[in-house]
Amino acid sequence: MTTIATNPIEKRTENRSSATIRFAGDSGDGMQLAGSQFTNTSALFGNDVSTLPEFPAEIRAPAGTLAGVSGFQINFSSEDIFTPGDRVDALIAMNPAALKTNLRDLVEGGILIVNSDEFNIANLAKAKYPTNPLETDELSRYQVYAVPIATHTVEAVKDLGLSAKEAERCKNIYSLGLVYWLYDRPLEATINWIKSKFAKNDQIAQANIRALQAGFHFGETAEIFPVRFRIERAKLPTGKYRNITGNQATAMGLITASRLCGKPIVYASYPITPASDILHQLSHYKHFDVKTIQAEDEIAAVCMAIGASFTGAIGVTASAGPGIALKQEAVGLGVMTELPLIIIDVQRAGPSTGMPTKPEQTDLWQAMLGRNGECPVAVVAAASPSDCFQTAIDAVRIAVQYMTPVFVLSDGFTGNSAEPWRIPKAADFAPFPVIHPADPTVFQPYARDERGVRPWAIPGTPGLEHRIGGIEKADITGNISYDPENHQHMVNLRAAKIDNIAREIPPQDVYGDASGDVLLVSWGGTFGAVRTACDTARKRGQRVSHMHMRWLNPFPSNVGDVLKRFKHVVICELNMGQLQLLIRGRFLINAHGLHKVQGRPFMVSEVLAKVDEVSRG
Amino acid sequence: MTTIATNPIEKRTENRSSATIRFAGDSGDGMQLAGSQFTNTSALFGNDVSTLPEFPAEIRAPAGTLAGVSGFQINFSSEDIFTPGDRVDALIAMNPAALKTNLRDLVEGGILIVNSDEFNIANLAKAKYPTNPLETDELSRYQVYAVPIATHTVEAVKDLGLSAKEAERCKNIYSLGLVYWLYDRPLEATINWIKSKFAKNDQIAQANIRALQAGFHFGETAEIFPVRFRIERAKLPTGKYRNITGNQATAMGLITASRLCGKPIVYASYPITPASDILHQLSHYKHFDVKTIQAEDEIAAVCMAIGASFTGAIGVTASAGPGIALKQEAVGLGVMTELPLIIIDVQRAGPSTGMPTKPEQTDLWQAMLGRNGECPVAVVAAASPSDCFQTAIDAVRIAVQYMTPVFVLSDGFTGNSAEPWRIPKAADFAPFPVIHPADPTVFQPYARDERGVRPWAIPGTPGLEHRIGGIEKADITGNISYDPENHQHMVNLRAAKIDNIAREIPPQDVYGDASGDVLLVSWGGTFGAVRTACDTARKRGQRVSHMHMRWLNPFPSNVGDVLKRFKHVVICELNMGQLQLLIRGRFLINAHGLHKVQGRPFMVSEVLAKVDEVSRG
Amino acid sequence: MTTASAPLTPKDLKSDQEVRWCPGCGDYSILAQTQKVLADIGIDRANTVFVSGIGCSSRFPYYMNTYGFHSIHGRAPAIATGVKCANPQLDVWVVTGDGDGLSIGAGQLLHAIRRNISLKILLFNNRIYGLTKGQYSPTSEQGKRTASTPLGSIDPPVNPLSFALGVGATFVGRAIDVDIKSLQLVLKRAAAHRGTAFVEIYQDCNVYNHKAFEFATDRNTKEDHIVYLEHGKPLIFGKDRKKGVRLNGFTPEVVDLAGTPADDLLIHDESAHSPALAFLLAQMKFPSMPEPMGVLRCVESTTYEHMLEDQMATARRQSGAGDLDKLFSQGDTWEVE
Amino acid sequence: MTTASAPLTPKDLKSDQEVRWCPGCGDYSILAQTQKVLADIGIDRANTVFVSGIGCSSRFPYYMNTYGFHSIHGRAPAIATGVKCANPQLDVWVVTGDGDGLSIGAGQLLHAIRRNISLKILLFNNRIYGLTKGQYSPTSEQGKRTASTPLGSIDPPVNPLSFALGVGATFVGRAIDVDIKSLQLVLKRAAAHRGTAFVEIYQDCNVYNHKAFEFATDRNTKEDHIVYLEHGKPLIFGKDRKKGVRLNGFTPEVVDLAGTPADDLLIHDESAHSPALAFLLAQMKFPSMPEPMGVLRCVESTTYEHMLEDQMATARRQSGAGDLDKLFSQGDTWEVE
Ligand SMILES: Cc1ncc(C[n+]2csc(CCOP(=O)(O)OP(=O)(O)O)c2C)c(N)n1
Ligand SMILES: Cc1ncc(C[n+]2csc(CCOP(=O)(O)OP(=O)(O)O)c2C)c(N)n1
Ligand code: SF4
Ligand code: SF4
Ligand SMILES: [Mg+2]
Ligand SMILES: [Mg+2]
Repeated sequence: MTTIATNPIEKRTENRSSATIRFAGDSGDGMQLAGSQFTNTSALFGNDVSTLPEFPAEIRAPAGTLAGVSGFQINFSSEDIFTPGDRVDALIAMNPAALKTNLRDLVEGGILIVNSDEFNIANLAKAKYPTNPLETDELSRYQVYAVPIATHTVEAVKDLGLSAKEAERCKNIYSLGLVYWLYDRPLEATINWIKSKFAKNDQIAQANIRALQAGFHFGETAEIFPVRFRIERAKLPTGKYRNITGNQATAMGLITASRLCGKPIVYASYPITPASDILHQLSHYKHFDVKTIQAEDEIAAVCMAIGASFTGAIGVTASAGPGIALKQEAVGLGVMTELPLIIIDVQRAGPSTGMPTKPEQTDLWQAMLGRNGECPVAVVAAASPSDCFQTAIDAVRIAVQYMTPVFVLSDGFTGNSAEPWRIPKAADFAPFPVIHPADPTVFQPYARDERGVRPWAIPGTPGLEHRIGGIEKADITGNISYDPENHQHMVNLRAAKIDNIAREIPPQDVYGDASGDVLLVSWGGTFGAVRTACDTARKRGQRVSHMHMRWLNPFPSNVGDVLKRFKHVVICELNMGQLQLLIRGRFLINAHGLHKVQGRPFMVSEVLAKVDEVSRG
Repeated sequence: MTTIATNPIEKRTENRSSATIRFAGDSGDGMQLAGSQFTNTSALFGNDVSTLPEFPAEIRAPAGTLAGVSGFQINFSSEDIFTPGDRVDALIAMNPAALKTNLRDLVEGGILIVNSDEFNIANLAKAKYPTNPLETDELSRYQVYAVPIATHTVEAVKDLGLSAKEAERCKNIYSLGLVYWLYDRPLEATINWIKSKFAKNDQIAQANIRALQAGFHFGETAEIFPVRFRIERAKLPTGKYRNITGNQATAMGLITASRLCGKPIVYASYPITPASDILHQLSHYKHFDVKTIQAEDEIAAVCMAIGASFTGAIGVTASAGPGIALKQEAVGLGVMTELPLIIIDVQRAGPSTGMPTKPEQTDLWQAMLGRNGECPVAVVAAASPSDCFQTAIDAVRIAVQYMTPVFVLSDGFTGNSAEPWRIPKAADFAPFPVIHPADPTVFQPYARDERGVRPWAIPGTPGLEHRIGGIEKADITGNISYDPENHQHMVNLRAAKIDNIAREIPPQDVYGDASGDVLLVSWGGTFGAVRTACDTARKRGQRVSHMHMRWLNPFPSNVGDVLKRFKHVVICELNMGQLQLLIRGRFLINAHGLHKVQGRPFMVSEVLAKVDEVSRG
Repeated sequence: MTTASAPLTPKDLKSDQEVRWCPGCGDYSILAQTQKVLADIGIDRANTVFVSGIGCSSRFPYYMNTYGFHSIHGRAPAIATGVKCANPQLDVWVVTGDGDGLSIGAGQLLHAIRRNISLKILLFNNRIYGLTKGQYSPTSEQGKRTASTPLGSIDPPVNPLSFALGVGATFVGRAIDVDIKSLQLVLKRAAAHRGTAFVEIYQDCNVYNHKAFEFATDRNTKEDHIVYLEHGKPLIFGKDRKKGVRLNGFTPEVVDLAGTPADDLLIHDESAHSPALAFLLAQMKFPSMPEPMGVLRCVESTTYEHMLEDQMATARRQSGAGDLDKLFSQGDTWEVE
Repeated sequence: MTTASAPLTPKDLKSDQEVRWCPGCGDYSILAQTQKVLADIGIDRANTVFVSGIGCSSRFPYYMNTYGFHSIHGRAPAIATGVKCANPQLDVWVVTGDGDGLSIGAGQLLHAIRRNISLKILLFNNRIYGLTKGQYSPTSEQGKRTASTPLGSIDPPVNPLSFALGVGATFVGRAIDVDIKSLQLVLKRAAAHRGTAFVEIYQDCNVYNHKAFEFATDRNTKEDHIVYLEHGKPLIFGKDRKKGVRLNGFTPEVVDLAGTPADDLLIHDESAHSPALAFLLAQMKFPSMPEPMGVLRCVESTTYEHMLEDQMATARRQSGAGDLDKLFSQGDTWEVE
């Protein structure tokens, strides 16, 4: 194994089109911070960037344990990228536990920087290492750099008068500096960030800056790294950019939609991982006419949203799997009363409590089919963090224009990871103003327009007083009705209304050729891995195309046609075949499935392997 | 139109193989009672019998209104029958509202007996009749007998000293007597019933007996009915019989299952139409070791059942659509903790509150697919009221043998209507005793046997102390685990366990030929109409067979083979295609659907029409 | 409260829907009194919303010619909270039952009350589940034999008023369906209250629990069994107003006015700082004590909707009306050229 | 309560699972005291079940070497009710949090308490949602700034003890995570109670709501801010036990013992017939009053499980052990030959 070499080694800089690195350490080690700084710096530098943060399930698992490891992976590139990368080219492991849980994702021959200070007996035991891996040959397949990061850090800041603890806390910034050197990144952005973040504590600010520089200089001078790498700027569309997480984008999309239709948002929800952040975000935007209510539970939350919608606001609620289950009875009320309502499901691994911090796409059935009675709603899914923005706008538009609950499917990965977002201009979005009825002489609560949509008459309007509820309604009048034919008629009308939404959404597009050997189908957050796999396969000469489905209900009207033009169809989803069943049942084609429920996104290689498998036949 | 003829008419008795009649009146008129007496008498007489009670949605809708009409339909026959009949041969309408809401179900030329006393202006107005239909020709297509039933009744009992109100109350029994005459039934059973029912009030008993006889004699002597009908005894399997409703049968099935496996029942539920009766029934059987708890809501109910199952009882809960929706989060907990749990869904018309008193089969998706995460459970459906008995036993057996939640699907029609049940002998059922583990040296909470089932270790057992919960479990140990591969493994194990149940259930059988033109597929309460239609079609010479599916999850292993042997497959369900989607998606066959959501069972004629439609191509 | 200009009659508040309770149901009287009171105070129909859950009582909104929402079982307080938050100008009433409000909906009721959001919540307590045909409810007396409890129920009942006081209600009242005068009075007071007003109404379900409140409605005896509360007045009751309630330590007891100095009697104070007095009154139960009717508690406290609007205004004041372009550009940004 | 023969040590009650609360979390102390108390009273591990919902506090069962069920959010009281009904011999403990128990689970908690089923319910009140990273909870003080309320929360808090008393609790206690002696005492009393025992435990969440209870834990000042209740004893507190609580009408007030006759002080009566005194104590809040610690209320009343078993026995006595063949043949039957 390699330890710090004392012999000078000649330095080279190699160009790469992209690299994937991961910071991993104890949850107290500040890995999320190091990761986001690296992300920002790379984005500012001009790379395309995609990230994957991984948190431990516990708030503060005991230091040094396997359960307490926190990680942050960044894929940065000179080309368009859609995933945070399958495996990492460089891993920074701040302690034995981080090494243990992350090593398997390091490519063979990859760079492994470990904080050797932490490889003591106590920590090795906590990580369940019987022997010190730095002292055996178990790491021989990697380029291992054992750096006493803590010692170096403390050394670097020693004359600033910090306590030992405070000094050591800068070690994440030291390792960031080291990795900046390794990938030839400028320090400037992070230095500025440190200055503003610790504006009130110059001592700490100085310490962090020193640590950053020390790390960088160690790379430069210690002469242990034979090469450094350069990833050039990507050719991205011009414009102003920022990083955005999916949950932020959802919040902003809701606010934008509210402006576009001229109706305020009432957002009621009950905290739950990984959806809580949308509530946190929105609670800052009261000046955008957003009222946020932290409800006593999910049932109350969705009911508050329904009450608000009845009153002319856009009622929105969000949760994850178990909380969505609780909302379903009330979603049914939304269907029967035909009110606009947005239900956001930031999916996580289930069943039951499952693995709350891990993403999955296992709530599609629940969203589409999980209610009593014939109870159709519109369902749309976000493809990426930034896509959550447009998805939220689309959902609100359909909800108010079709007077229907709309499910928005996101997931823990899409919701929490960040990607660069080209900042749009507010003026570029087409408004979709809502008009409430006001004329009592022609008003009927359940009369319908040509799209099958009933009027949204709201309390406060003189002369339109009316009553709605969850019992079957008579057509036109909306009075209670137990009439058999009326019930069939109303079930049909509600179904037809949802089907009509297909008129409003763009036809399904296909990436690649319109026909071929393999059609890869994705929905929601699996977009990135599947798109990347499609690109790779096409470069290899395979006749592969990609159909990413944004609307899951209704399907765009041409989906059946698209499917028929391919020899093989593979539906890639982080579940055991939920969209697959719907597509097979609807179109009677033998669609294959690529399934995974491991609380992690697809790897591109997994998709490619499946392409090869079905192509072989 | 026909009124009471004064000219004597020659009387004939005609033989019929079956007849369908309906008593309809105000909900205060005692129609349910008349109907059940007619049922009992016919069953005792030896006919096969099938009934359809229909209640108004309101507890006591205002007298005389359309909303207040209550009906009871009886199909009785000298042959095996499976449905209460599509349309009625004779309708007894006690007031204008009853006439209005029931007339369309009377066959052309059918017998219509109306209580002319109630056809006054006030009642006609309440029934929204602009003119008295007895005085126009709107009833000309029927044999109308306008009988002043109330007057006759009061007259018949006048010397017994009853109040006018009390006297008039016997009018349902008078009409029963009249119909007894019409169908040549003995009075004896009803007289005995009256005597025991009013044992404490001889005056009322006498009055009812007199009314019964007066009705009968009116038929005999008034010489207005040209014919009466005789329906001979059916050739039923020998044995002792009783009438049973689906909800009664479910209750008894649960009790029987409890005995067979040697575990007590803890039944926790929250009242809801049409499931409450199971709670009512079971609350009488404490001496069978059944504990019933009326919970504060559905969530508490299912959680109490889960707690009881953890403790070694059979936890059972029941509800209808909206309540089942509320239980889903906890059902997921049952799946994750792999505990036996029975969830009974007595389906009613939805979505939302829908039409609570009306049956539907629209909760199949909810039961199979309506939870967060990959969350499979076993699903079984009862074909008829008496079949609820065996269904409950099967559900409990699978639940304890496979340590899994089992959904039992019934519906408002199956649950509330009655049919004759050949009383089994307790000794005829095979026990399936449960053995709890006791040996601490080999115990692992999530170790599995060859069927993939974990042990049911219960509190109170020394040395087996362990903890379970809703977070993903590590294989074997059952400890909390966030390991990616473990999660995939556990999802697979849970799915495989449910699939393994297919080993335990009989292969799918087919009624009729094993191949042919049309395979009619039914599940749950649509059995009867489909079986009858199949018989009829076969008699007509059509190559039609019938596959009734008892297990919806897992499917019996040969279902795919069966389906492939028919040119056309028609899935008949009281929904808009729920099983249809599952079958199409699984087997990729172009299964047609016969769909109906009108809060009513299929009519045989509807099924036959569909057979003709698909046969034509 | 919003008031309209045209004088309103109870008839104006009747919707076109046929009332479908059982003949003799106590709900009829409550409906009539509500229509009377709301007409009297001259509400604006367009600005009034009735929200209910599920149960016989919850059919109420259909019969009111205002906006109405017959929602799902137990959730009316949450729906109504959404309505009120979306438009605080509206007068929002909630109608619930003892099952709807205290069984499945207890969580929602609790949180509406503790938020002190201006909903007027009427809980029709008939001590039974009416709509589902007569199972015992959370307010049914222990030992009640019903369809689901042939041997008698075993759960001790919940006292709705104690519950409401326990979770911080700012207005708590009680009335009886057929006691028209006091029912009107309590409804009027509830309508005027800012914050959550919680009113329990004893209601006769004449099909499944007839005469559950006979002690409080029987002409001959009722005056001995209930005491009308008046703020600042001593608790005096009985046919000839010859009985009073006095405190013995923490235990209220009935005394004969003849032998008791007037000062000894318990004086009602609906606006006491602590809810302890109201709590003690709420605990008085027939037959040992007369049951209190009227307003047990009424205190001023900032309402939820007021604070919500206040925060909205503050945010607007501090940050100006939100600017989307600014929002989009928050945080670190960079240009790609 | 079931007791085992072998003497038990707290260590016997530790499971093999790593404890995963944040370092410094108050939950550690509660766990240790629970293990100590249960060892002291010599429970039978095999007959003991801990049930919890979801939250940091709800991880508790994993660390107890007894039977345990970490269920779903808010529903532990219902799961535990199922456990206790299925086997009344078991000692059943419920661990819940202020969010788990008073927010999503308020309905279940209410009904467990009102049933008086023998569950020992420990509500770890840290006045915050810990597990979901620090949103305000139903017990958070108004105006609390959290992740979800940057301008401060606007809901008035629920007082868990008043709530429990309002719905008829037969045992209500309060203790503090780090106040080992009184915590042990309350736990012991709860363990011994027949019926539902409800215990609120002030718990420090040192990550999201550190020092929320400093007033009650700070060595220097705590004795002036809390009063330990003792049955039959006057309420005396303060560093030198020089202060007392006296009633002024219905309002409790703090007095200097020096100037007050001993008889004037409020005497604690945990078994008072009426819960009004306990309610009044529960309302005493820092800073105006010392907060009561210990047992506020403890009265005997028939338990739910007792009545349930009683009905089971009665049914068996009256009808004999059920006979399936008889059951099948109930009602009208007929023979087909
Ligand atoms: C989720 C759900 N569970 C159960 C029911 C059935 N249900 C309707 S009303 C009711 C109770 C009614 O009692 P209460 O609230 O006291 O009203 P009342 O009919 O007595 O006025 C029940 C259990 C339902 N409609 N929805
Ligand atoms: C149905 C459901 N909704 C929401 C959550 C998310 N959740 C888990 S714990 C919790 C609140 C925890 O607060 P508390 O009960 O006070 O426990 P603490 O963590 O403070 O000990 C929430 C909202 C969940 N797990 N399930
Ligand atoms: S059942 Fe009772 S509460 Fe319901 S309408 Fe009839 S009388 Fe009223
Ligand atoms: S977040 Fe708070 S309550 Fe949760 S473990 Fe950490 S310190 Fe304890
Ligand atoms: Mg009621
Ligand atoms: Mg908490």
